[in-house]
Amino acid sequence: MATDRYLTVSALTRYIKRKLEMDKHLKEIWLKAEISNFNHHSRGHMYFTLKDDRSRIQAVMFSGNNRTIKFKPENGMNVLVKGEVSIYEPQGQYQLYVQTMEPDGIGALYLAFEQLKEKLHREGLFDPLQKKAIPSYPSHIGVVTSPTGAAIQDILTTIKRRYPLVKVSIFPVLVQGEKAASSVVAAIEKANQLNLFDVLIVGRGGGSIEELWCFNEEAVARAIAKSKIPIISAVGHETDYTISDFVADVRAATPTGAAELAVPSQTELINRVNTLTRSLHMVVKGTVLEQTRRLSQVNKSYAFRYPEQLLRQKEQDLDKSVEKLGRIMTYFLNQKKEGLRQIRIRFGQQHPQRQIDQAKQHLQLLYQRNDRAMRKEWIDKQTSFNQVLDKLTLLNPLETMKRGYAIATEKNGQIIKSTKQTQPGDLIMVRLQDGTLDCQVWGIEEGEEI
Amino acid sequence: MTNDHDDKSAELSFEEAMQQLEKIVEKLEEGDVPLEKAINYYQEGMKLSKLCSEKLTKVEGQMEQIVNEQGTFEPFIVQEEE
Amino acid sequence: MTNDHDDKSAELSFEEAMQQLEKIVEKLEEGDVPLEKAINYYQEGMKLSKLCSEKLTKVEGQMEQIVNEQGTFEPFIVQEEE
Amino acid sequence: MTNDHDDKSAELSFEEAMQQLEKIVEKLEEGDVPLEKAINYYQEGMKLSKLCSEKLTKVEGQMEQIVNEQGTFEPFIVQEEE
Amino acid sequence: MTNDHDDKSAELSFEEAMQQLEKIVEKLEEGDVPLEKAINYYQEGMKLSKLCSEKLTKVEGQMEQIVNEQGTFEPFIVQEEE
Amino acid sequence: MTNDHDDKSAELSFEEAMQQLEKIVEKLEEGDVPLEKAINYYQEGMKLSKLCSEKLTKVEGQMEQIVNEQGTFEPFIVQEEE
Amino acid sequence: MTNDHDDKSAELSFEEAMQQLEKIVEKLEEGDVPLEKAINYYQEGMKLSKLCSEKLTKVEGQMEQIVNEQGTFEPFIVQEEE
Repeated sequence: MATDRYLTVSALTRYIKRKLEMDKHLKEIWLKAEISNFNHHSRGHMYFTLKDDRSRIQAVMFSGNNRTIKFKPENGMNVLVKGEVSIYEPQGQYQLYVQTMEPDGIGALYLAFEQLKEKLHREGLFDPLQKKAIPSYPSHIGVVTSPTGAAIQDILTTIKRRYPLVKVSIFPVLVQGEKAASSVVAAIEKANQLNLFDVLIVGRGGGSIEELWCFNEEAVARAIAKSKIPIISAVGHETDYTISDFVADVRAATPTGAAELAVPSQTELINRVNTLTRSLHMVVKGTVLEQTRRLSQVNKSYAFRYPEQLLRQKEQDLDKSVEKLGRIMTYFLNQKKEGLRQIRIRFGQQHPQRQIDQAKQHLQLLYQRNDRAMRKEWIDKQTSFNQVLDKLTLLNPLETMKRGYAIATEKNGQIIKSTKQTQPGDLIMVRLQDGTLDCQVWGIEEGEEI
Repeated sequence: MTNDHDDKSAELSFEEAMQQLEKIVEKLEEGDVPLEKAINYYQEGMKLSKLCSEKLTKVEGQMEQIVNEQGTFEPFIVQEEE
Repeated sequence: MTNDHDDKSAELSFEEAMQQLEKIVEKLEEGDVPLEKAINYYQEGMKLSKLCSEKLTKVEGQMEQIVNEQGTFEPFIVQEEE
Repeated sequence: MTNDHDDKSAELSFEEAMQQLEKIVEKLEEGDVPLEKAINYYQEGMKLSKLCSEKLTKVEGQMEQIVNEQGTFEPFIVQEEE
Repeated sequence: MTNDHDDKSAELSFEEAMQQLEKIVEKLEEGDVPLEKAINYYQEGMKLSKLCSEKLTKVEGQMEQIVNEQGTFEPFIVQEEE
Repeated sequence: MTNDHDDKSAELSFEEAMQQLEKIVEKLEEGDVPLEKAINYYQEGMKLSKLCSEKLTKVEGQMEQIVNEQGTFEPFIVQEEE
Repeated sequence: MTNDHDDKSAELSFEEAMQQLEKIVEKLEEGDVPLEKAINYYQEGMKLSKLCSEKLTKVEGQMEQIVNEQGTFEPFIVQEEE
């Protein structure tokens, strides 16, 4: 229930809208204002702000209305508009719904200016590539301006001061008013016909936009563009440009500036010549000096000044090689010698004398053994022989005869053991100790047997 | 030769002489000029310098002229501003 | 032969002579130049150095002469005007 | 035979002779050279070293001569200016 | 016979002689060499040793001779300059 | 017969002769050798020992001769070098 | 008969003779030998002993002869060495 007292925002907005729509004044408003925040929407509607020094209002001009306007609204443009004020509900914003729009008075000239500028620009008359160079040292200058007034005097004074070498011819023209444009065009054409000038200065002193207007005329612009002579434009103030300024080959802010651009300064020229001459001298002298230094550098080079150096290295190399050769060869020989010496030591240790001596000793021993063994053998045999001989001697059966026994034998050697073996008259042998007796038996005496 | 050269130089305008001098100095400043050429340039440059110098100092009092509608010249007297 | 050689050298510009000279010196400084070549290089180098030296002296003389011919070298003293 | 050998050696440059000499030294350093070959190498090496020495002496003489010939020219050394 | 032998030995190089000598020494060192053989070995060894020695002496002499022959060239003493 | 024997012995080496001698001596030393055999052995042993002795004498002679022949050999002295 | 016997004995070696002799001595020692036989034995023994004696003497002579024959060689007197 308590909420019944509260409105919705939409309700409030709608209420305000109704209130505004009931006001007849707001239904048909005429405004003089400047455009800003201009936005030509892609769907054709124009949205912008209209303002004066203190206030602003949002405005919209629907495509159905803006299709008929003869200029292109732009920011900063002063315009006269007719429309009604209403509310744009979604944002709760009041705005002016514009129905017609015209440029304001001064805004019309500006517009014409901009539009011509745009046109000529598109034609290429401002093309920097088309611009002719201003000669550095002109000998004859044409000045298209009013023969009276400060401008011509400024120009002449400046030229005289800077470059008295140049000739100046003046084309007196009207620089304001209806006939101004044709007068300027004619002068430019005449100057071109005369074909005497290195450069033209075209212009006048400053003034209001209306006073300067002839320099915004298309005819003047085209005459300037057509001119074979390079043209310096010198119109108005430093801040304002005219169409002529854009078309001219060079734009000077003031007539004095134009004169300065048209001619060099004699002082500067003298300085320039001096500078060039000095540079010439310095550069050439520098070249000579540099080359001298370069040569000197080369001459100073070690290899060049002390050519013996080239040899010294080689001499040292050679010495080294020779020395090395000698050293290596000596070393080589010594190694061979050492090898030989070593083997000789070993060889010396193998001297056969020792072998010989050993053999000798061995031989002597064998010799001695041989001799000894033989002698022993012989002595042994001798001894055993002696023993046997002794025994034999002892067993000698004839030994008893030494005591006087005798052995009688028959002539045939038969031992006579019995008397009966003999008869007297027999010849018998009787062996004694030291010989045998030849005997004859004389008688026999028989005895007792022993 | 000197005469020849002088004559030829005499035909040069101040502008041409200056330009030639500048070109010579430029070339020399660019470096890389062979020594023998450099001395030739030097000689040429010195001559041009003299020429320019003479032309600059020899000021002729030029008069301003008015070109009238017929395209003829009349001496110009500065009119006081109206 | 000396004449022959001189003639040939006479055709060399200063720069060419210098370049040859510098190359020779470089080679000599690098070391490693075969002995027989080294002596040739050296001889050639001496000749080139002499040639260059003469050319420089000649150019210096020419410069002096040109300056003398043109009289004062500094063309004019700028009159302070402004 | 000596002439023969000299002629053949005469064709060698100093560097070639030095190289051969070094090779010989290397071979001897390697050791495995038969004694009789070694002495031949040595002889060859000594000959080469003599050759080199003579070449050096000759070049030294040439150099001296060149210096004497050019003697008067005395290559200038720039007076330090800057 | 001596000549015969010398000739035959003359054909041996130093190294071959050394090798043979070494073989002989080895055999002798092994022992067990019959006396007559030992004496032959010894004799052979003596000959080889003498041969080697002579060869060395000869080569030494050659070296000296070579040095003396080249002697005149007397390797320069580098002049102290630097 | 002596010759015959000598020839036959000549074929014996010193070592073989010594071996035979040793055998003979051993046999004799064993005893029980028939007298005639013993004397033969003895004779043989004496002959062998004479042979050996001669061989030794000969060998010694050879040694002397070798030493005398090679006598000069006197081992060299390695030169101090490094 | 002597010859006969000698011949027969000549065929006996010293050792055979000694054996026979010893046998005879043994027989004689046995005693039972009739005188005649004993005398025979004895005679036989005497013969044998004479033979042995002669052999011994002969061998002695041979020994002497051998020594003398070989005598010239006179085995060295070993130099006392070790």
